[in-house]
Amino acid sequence: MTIERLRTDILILGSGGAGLFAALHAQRAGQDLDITLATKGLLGKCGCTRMVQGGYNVALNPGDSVERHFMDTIEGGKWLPNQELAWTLVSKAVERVRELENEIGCFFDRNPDGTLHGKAFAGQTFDRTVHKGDLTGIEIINRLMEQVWARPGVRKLEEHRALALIPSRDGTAIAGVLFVDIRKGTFRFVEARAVLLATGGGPTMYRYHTPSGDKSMDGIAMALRAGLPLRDMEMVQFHPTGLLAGPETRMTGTVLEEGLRGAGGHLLNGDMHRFMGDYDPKLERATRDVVSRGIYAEMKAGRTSPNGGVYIKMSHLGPKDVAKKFKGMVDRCRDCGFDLAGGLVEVVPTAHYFMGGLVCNADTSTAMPGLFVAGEDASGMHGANRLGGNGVANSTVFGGIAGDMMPAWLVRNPGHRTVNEEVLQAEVDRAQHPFRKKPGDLNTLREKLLDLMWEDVGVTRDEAGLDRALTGLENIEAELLSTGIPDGDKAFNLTWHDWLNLRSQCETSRVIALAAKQRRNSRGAHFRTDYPEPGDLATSCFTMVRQTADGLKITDEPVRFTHVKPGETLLGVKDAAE
Amino acid sequence: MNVRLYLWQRMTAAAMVPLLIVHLAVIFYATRQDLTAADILSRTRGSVAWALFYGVFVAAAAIHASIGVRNILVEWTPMRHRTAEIASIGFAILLGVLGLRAIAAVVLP
Amino acid sequence: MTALLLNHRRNILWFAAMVHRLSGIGLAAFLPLHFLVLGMAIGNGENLEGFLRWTDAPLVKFAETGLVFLLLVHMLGGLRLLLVENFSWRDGQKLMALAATVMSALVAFAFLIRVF
Amino acid sequence: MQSEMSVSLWRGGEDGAYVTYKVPERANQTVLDVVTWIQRNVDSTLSYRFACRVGMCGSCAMVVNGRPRWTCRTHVSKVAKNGALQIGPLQNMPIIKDLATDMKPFFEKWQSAKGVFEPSKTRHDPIEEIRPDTPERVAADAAVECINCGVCYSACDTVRWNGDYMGPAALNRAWSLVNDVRDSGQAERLQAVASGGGCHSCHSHQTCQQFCPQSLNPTAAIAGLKRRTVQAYLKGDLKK
Ligand SMILES: Cc1cc2nc3c(=O)[nH]c(=O)nc-3n(C[C@H](O)[C@H](O)[C@H](O)COP(=O)(O)OP(=O)(O)OC[C@H]3O[C@@H](n4cnc5c(N)ncnc54)[C@H](O)[C@@H]3O)c2cc1C
Ligand code: HEM
Ligand code: SF4
Ligand code: F3S
Ligand code: FES
Repeated sequence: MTIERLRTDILILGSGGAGLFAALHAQRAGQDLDITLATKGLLGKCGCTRMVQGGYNVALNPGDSVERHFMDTIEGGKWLPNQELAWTLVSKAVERVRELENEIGCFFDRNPDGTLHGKAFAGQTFDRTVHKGDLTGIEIINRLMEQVWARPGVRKLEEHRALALIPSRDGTAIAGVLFVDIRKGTFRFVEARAVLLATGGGPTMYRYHTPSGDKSMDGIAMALRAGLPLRDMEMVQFHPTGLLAGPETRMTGTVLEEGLRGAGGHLLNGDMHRFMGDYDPKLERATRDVVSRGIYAEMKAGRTSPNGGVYIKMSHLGPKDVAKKFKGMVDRCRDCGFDLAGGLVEVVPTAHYFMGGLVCNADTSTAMPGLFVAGEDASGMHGANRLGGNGVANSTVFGGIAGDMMPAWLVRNPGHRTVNEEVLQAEVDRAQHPFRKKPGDLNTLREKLLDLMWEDVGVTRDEAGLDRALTGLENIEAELLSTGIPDGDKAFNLTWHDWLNLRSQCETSRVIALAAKQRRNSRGAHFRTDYPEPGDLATSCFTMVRQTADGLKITDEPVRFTHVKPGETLLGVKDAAE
Repeated sequence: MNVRLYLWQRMTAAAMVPLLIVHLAVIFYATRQDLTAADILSRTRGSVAWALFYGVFVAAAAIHASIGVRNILVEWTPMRHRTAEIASIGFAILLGVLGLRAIAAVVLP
Repeated sequence: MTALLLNHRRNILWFAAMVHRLSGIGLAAFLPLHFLVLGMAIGNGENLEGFLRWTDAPLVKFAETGLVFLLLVHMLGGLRLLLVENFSWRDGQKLMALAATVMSALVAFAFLIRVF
Repeated sequence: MQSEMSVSLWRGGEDGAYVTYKVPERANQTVLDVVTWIQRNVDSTLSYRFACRVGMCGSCAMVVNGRPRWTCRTHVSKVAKNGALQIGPLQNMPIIKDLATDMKPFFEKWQSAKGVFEPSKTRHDPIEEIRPDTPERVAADAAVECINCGVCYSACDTVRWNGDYMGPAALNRAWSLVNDVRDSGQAERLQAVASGGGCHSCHSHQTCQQFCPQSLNPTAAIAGLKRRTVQAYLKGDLKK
């Protein structure tokens, strides 16, 4: 099969908050640079930034401070974050939100006096979450998307799936990225001097998950294959209330907002018992991970609703009031056939955000020269848990930094690099693997993976389950490699992409299970029933995994407390007392 | 369509509303059983007021309808914009000439 | 075969738009004829008189009724559009469109009774 | 026995055809789920587009039993007629394959309507204080939550008949910006939407407003533009 070739200076993968911001900043910084943005779906219409409901954390209010936001982030992350990255995140967020408002055109909600409104979000000591109603992501992405469309200088490759990072001939740096043009089913190699990986992670290998359907951990899988170190891979954040609509519907797993519990919604198990009291005195208002574990425990004990979850009940708050206060959510449920305001809706914990990803520096550079990373693909900002509202802050802050850094890096590193054609050819070959095999049952295989990850590498974990998972994953991957798809029309062939998605998910799932086995304590999103204690904070380590010639190598790396040590705070005495 | 054509079309439409109501009232009045041509003409002949009334009406209708026809030609026929424009101007002139001739016929003594 | 799917047209407001357009075309077609007839009055009243007698024919009366209807639906429908375009939004557009059509039909009917 | 419904899907490009499939009924099933079921179980080459699954990305719109809709948020029971569904690609956009269309013209027109914010400040300035109850803010807000799904564009016959027409979504966005007091590109924007193919080409068919899944009202937004451009024109602010 022929490969179409294209040359560019800067290549950006993904059109979420990170990718779009990088494109804008790169264009602004480097006048004559050729910039290409490639994305799996339509520009700005795929990925999770669009799905942000809650909002954007930023310390803009005079009563708040960057230090306070930082401490919330570190404590939320259970002292695992890379403090340099976390500091960059919270301090740069201030400028980024001003940029979003003043230059990009986002029109965030205001207080009656005209100042920016900050709402309360779980786990934070200040109401600092800036938002636009409960559709903040749509506002952010639509505005970014418009700005990028308005710049003809940015080449757009829509519905282009990145398949592999291709190194230079001497193996010292990145030389470009191989794609499949989804619409045509053909291969395209984009040779680039600098590449930004911003494909947005996305733990979609769980039976219940919230992220958009185009995300399948491709970026992290590609980086793993290219030999890059990954960290915090055991850290998968679950949202406690995903919609449970039964099998074979894409609605299942989609998120029911946090505010429902906050407003006084009750969770009932299959016996109609309000069970959260059995787990935490704060009942439904306990933190995400606690509520998720409570529900998961009820499910494991078999006290479930018909589809195997629990119920959320809002009707005692008055169906009319609920319908008014949570209009968007109630409408969405109604469209799908559920009565949230007046009836019972089945819910389950659902995989929401991936804290793990590429090891990177505060300037978004990685271990591979020329490769940069931003957004959910990058790791270290959140540690063991991401605060609600820090996700979109992360992608926009670091996407912008990447856009600033890449042109500067290009000045110091002129010229394209010679491509390693063998790797390129091997990757083209690899992508076509399923067409050479006898067509098989991909759906059952996917279900198998989703179930395995949910059961054994899910909300709570233990040694036996993780061992089971590691063997199971080997088998699933082997089975995948022998399962083909009909060798017909490759143009817009979603089944081919389902197969490729599954492969990325298998590769990354293995790392998640391995890292989860490595961490013998419980921090934030990672809970081991056999090691329920958080362990000593002062000697905290994070896990780091890389692919080597003889398999996955995992190590524990000590956290460096560059800004603040456990037990200390950056807040002044007065601040802290509040 | 652009703002200029739009404005003309909507202004003439608004202007025609009272004119048309009066006109319809006249028609109703005129459709009594025993109406003759002489009856009509006796009222209109030599009347500057009626001349003005119908003059404005004809002008408005010619402008309004020709812009409307232009839109329809553009949207419903393969005609190019330029051709549609010429056709609609032609239509406007036709309406104007016929209309003024009709007014002349009924008001000139 | 084409992928043409047009059920979005099955709604009152779309029909209202078409009634407006078709009545506009009807009027535009009729107007030159109307002027032509009036223009016959040039010189003497004879031609017109003959014409007016001809209009006594029932078929012609029906046609005239149709014209009154066209004028009215076009005017009332046009008024609705002018309201939509120039004043702040009000709901119940379907009702207004329906009312315009019904009213036009009623007046046209009254006209029909009168001319017979 | 499990009950089945009969689903016909558009297959191929512009000169394709409808093909009928049998799909098992489920209690919870959206139109997108039906399409997915066919791709997963009957014909692996079926093409369609979706991303978020919850009505936020506007990728999944298709024409279902003759009406454009967001398929991820449309329960089958709401639209099936006697257990039958006919699903086609969005109208007024080129078909790529099967149910997936090329939305490029839609976004190009968004740009020609100047549907992009023009800043008057920078990231170094404080965020402007704007009271939420000012009429401009209320108007900008009312039009802002568009997910660019193309449903209105597909349902508007003026778009179908007039290739130059920018369409409801693009103009709706322009209206939101016209009311944005922070924007510095107002003159150019009014000029753009007042030109041929702009707001004056809209005949207020109102199908856009009736079908917008976000309950936006492009008809009212376009009417606002018509008023605003006329004012500007009369004041002599528009170049002819
Ligand atoms: C339902 C939901 C609600 C959320 N709410 C909040 C919130 O309230 N506050 C908050 O801070 N965070 C929230 N988050 C998290 C937040 O959305 C993400 O952390 C953040 O948007 C990630 O941005 P990103 O740019 O890294 O990735 P994304 O926005 O996900 O974009 C990834 C992009 O990469 C593309 N891509 C993927 N694979 C490939 C490939 N192989 N080739 C080419 N392109 C590819 C995708 O198509 C997409 O364009 C929420 C997430 C979800 C799912
Ligand atoms: C009081 C009287 C009238 C009013 C209020 C009125 C109103 C309107 C309006 C608002 C439109 C614009 C529709 C659109 O394009 O969105 C229109 C179109 C039109 N009008 Fe009138 N009109 C009137 C009388 C007439 C007359 C007397 C004629 C014929 C001679 C006429 C012919 C047309 C035509 C041909 C169109 C174009 C229709 C279309 O594009 O759909 N109108 N009218
Ligand atoms: S205005 Fe409504 S229908 Fe049109 S694109 Fe936006 S959300 Fe979709
Ligand atoms: S449907 Fe079309 S004609 Fe105007 S009111 Fe809406 S854009
Ligand atoms: S899939 Fe995103 S709107 Fe339907």
